[in-house]
Amino acid sequence: MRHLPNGSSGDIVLGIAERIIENRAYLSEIDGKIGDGDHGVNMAKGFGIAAERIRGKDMSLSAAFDLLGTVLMTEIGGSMGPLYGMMFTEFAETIAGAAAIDAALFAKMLTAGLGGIQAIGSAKVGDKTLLDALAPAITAFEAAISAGRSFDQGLDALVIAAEKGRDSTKDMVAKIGRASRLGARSAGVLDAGASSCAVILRELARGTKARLANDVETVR
Amino acid sequence: MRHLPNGSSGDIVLGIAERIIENRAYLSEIDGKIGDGDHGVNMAKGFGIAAERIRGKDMSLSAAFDLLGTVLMTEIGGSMGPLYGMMFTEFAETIAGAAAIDAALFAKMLTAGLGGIQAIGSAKVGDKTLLDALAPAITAFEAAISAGRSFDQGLDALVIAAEKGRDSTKDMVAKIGRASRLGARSAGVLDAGASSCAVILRELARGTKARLANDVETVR
Amino acid sequence: MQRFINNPDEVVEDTLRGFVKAHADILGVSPENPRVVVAASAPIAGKVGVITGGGSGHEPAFIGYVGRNMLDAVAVGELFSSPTAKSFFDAAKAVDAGKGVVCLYGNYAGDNMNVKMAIKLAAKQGLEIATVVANDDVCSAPPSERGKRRGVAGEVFMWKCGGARAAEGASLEEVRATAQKAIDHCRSIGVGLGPCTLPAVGHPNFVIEPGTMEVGIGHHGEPGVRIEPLRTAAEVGRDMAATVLDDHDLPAGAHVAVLISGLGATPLNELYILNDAIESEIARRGLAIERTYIGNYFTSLEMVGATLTVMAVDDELKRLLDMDVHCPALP
Amino acid sequence: MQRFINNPDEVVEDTLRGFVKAHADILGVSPENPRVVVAASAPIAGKVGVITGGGSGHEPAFIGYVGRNMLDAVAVGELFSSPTAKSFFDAAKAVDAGKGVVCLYGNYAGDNMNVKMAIKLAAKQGLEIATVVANDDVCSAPPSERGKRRGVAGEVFMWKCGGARAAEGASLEEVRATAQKAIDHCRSIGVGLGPCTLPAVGHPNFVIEPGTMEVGIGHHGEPGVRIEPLRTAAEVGRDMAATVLDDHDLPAGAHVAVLISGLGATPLNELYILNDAIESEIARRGLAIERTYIGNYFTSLEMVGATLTVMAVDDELKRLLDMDVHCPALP
Ligand SMILES: Nc1ncnc2c1ncn2[C@@H]1O[C@H](COP(=O)(O)OP(=O)(O)O)[C@@H](O)[C@H]1O
Ligand SMILES: Nc1ncnc2c1ncn2[C@@H]1O[C@H](COP(=O)(O)OP(=O)(O)O)[C@@H](O)[C@H]1O
Ligand SMILES: [Mg+2]
Ligand SMILES: [Mg+2]
Ligand SMILES: [Mg+2]
Ligand SMILES: [Mg+2]
Repeated sequence: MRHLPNGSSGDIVLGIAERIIENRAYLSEIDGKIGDGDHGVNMAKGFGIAAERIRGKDMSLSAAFDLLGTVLMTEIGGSMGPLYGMMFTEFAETIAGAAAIDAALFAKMLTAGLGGIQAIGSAKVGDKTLLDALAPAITAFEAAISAGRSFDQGLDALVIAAEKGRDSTKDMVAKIGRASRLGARSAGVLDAGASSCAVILRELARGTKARLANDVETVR
Repeated sequence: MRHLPNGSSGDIVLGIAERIIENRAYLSEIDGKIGDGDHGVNMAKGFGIAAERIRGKDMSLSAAFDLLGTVLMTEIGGSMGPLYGMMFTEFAETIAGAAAIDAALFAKMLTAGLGGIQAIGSAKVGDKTLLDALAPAITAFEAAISAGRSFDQGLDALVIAAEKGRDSTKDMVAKIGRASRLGARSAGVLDAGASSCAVILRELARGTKARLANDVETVR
Repeated sequence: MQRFINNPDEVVEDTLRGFVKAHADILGVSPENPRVVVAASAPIAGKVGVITGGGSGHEPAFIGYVGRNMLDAVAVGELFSSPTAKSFFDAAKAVDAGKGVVCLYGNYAGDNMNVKMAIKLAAKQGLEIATVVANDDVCSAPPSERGKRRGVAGEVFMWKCGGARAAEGASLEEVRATAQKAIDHCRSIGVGLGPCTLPAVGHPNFVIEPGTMEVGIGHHGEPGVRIEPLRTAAEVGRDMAATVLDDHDLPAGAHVAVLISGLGATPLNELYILNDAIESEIARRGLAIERTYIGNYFTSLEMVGATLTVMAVDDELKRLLDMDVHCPALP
Repeated sequence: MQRFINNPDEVVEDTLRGFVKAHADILGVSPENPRVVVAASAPIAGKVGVITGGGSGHEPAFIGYVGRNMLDAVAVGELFSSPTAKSFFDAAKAVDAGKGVVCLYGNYAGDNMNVKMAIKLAAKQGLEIATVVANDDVCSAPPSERGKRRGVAGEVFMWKCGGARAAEGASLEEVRATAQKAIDHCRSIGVGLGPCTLPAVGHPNFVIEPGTMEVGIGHHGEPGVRIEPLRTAAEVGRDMAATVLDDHDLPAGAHVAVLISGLGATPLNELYILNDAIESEIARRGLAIERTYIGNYFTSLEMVGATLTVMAVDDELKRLLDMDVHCPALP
């Protein structure tokens, strides 16, 4: 079976940070339409700080996730600090002991991240938040794996569902957060958090696929 | 010699109050051009209160002056309260003991009023204030009397000089008070205080002339 | 923006620097975390630590309430944005004297999440953080959903009573219970006449048309229950008091404390004009006013408007209100 | 006008009513004159009476400084207009305990005239009123004509020190001399960023163009020494301090008290931002800051802007500043 080695895979987080920083202006612009226009700035600040501390360190993926999550939780504040902070520290805790992450553990990791977000925020799917990208992406990944598809194929399904989920937020009316102030006027624009979440998941999938290896046992 | 009986002449002050109240809007309008637009309101308030208390009381002129001056000083505040308040209480004190006011005592009364204003304010003639109506009016009255003119003729000279003095404020640059803020821009408009002073002096002269009687000794 | 600022992105840093310089006798910034303000006296042996935290832009809240017999520390967020979990945790750690710490804060999504995580961080180190969440703003949810209401200026009473109770040497649970009682006895309402501008954004973050007012507005411009034509202060004050007291439903004869706070750009004389009507309405309902606080106690940058808080006081709360304090924001 | 008012002609009455309701434990209106606010404690046997008075619209000045160890009474004028001579006299009469009364007021034409007349009225009744006239505003006249300068927020220090000296039981001449020393040791400057509107007039009574500021502005919008582009708070604060200290000319090592007051619509966090620069400049000149007061101490309706007052303090003034007070406006 295919797996993602934990050790030395910390650079996946560097890639995620790069994508977020590239999308800084875009994410703020989306947030500006129905929020306060700081989502890209908030995200780029936190992911940038984490990237500085990861670069050149040969970190495991779990260590890099933990570092990123901790930076978000301890240095960013607001709502995104705890929400994404919880997601990444839950990712880290789930895979911490494992040398290799197979599709099942990967699914468990994603689910733990989702649980972390829901434990701390109180949003539900359909509230026009990042959950609307994350939750269907996890469902799609799990469905692919239990249907017998490969880890690679599961990741492809993950990305497609995340982006479909992101797009679904366009017509939603925000039920939580700053945009909910606007009521019906919040419809017609993408959600900023769902957009950043789709960016994160696409790069996570790309980095994972690039590092997937065959299990020693399987090869033998 | 002609004289103004003190007793029962308090109604002269009623007449003055009527003229001031009639000119309420006009005086505020002038003040509004280079001041804060409240001169007519301030004046009408004080003179109105005094008139209420004088009406129907058969007061002496000295008592009525004292009442008006006291109302201004004690119930109006700002700058006009003390300035006109001093003028009228000085008028009252000067004539208080006299049964009859001849031209000499009338001149003394006016001069005491002027002195009261100058004792409390620090304006000089030419500063664009009510002094520019009052001071030349007194000078003209005294000049007429010492040139041997009658009390009546002195009063006519008083009114002419007061109004000429008032008009002279038009081209002056204010040196004191709120209008002095404007510097050169304060020229081109009459001074509000000089305008009210001219109104007061014209009515004082009219009321005095209407009551002038011949001295008992002189008639005999 | 006709304002005294430097770099719009550094308003919080600049404010804290000037604040600490002015009140160095009472408090300072934590050497470990520049976003934590700590009382010079803290930690005090035998005393429960009392902390709060929240977004900046509400000065003197939250930092101005640090001092003797009040708050021991405050976690400081960006303008209108929750402090980090770490700052809440560091604030707690800085003031813990072994009796535990109570965090008395307002009901906002970010604050709820960050405090929750701070509790987790603290628990790992064996430090217990109890919490009370203020939800005194009557217009932010119906009475049946009181738990959803925002915390506003009633927090000042919560801090005062909780801080005083801790100063009396009460246990963590006793301090928590008293602070909870204080905020349960508070009802508040805000009325907005003019918006405010986050300096980094550069334009007002909501609109109030001239000639109108927004009744029930929140401290960050959260929309109120209605926008109506601006009326006389007598009518506005009476309606503010009526809304708060209708929700409160106190028996005649009950004693209350009143707090009227400007939102940042409303002059004090207007708050007194409002108070005239507010106290009349309170008296008309047969309530006795123990004490009135009027000034800028909990603001929203340069927003024009005012909040009213009425707290029902029993003997305990009266005693705690009366205790001397030494903090920048309270007389 | 987005303001909390009723009848524009009754702003002063409405303010006083709400004010007295809020602070009935400390003060009340004189039964003989509705334009005189008297401390509940006054007159105090064996104590010199301490009064002031001035136009309204500067709240908490002047009324908020009535209380124990501060002012015994205040004569209240219309908005931006001197109280009557009678009100000054009635204030003095209400607080006289046979040791005489000192009137500590600001240098404005109307106030000078009305106080002068009040002294005459009092003398007739055998009551001695001594006076100190504040002229701390450095931009209102050159140093050679200090007597022409206006009184501004330095009056708060004059009242605090004079009130405390009287509370110590000093004689009329001693209280007068101490209050005179306090104001002689004060220098102030105001910077305006936005105008104010007298409600009865309905439009701003002067103009400050957006993007500019008026340096040296007075409390009623009296023009300053220059209009210049609005700069950073760091530059504005440094220049305010420099102007005041250049005029002051204190030896290095001198101790000072600092008072930064908002003009009505400037939020507290901006005053802290200014303070950062102000205290840096004061420290740069080798002066030691004893104590800093920051808040709305002396305002001008809803004017946007701030004033800085620096008072050089000797041991006596320090002792007097430190004395406890119980008045609405001071912590
Ligand atoms: N309770 C919540 N659960 C999940 N996501 C949330 C929640 N509240 C807000 N969000 C997400 O946060 C995004 C906004 O983030 P950001 O702009 O950084 O924070 P803020 O709203 O404090 O300015 C929203 O687009 C939404 O996706
Ligand atoms: N020191 C002074 N001496 C004499 N007259 C003065 C003095 N100061 C002001 N005035 C007069 O007062 C008038 C303005 O009065 P008013 O508008 O009632 O008071 P304010 O200026 O306080 O609004 C001016 O037009 C001027 O004639
Ligand atoms: Mg934000
Ligand atoms: Mg945002
Ligand atoms: Mg005028
Ligand atoms: Mg006037």
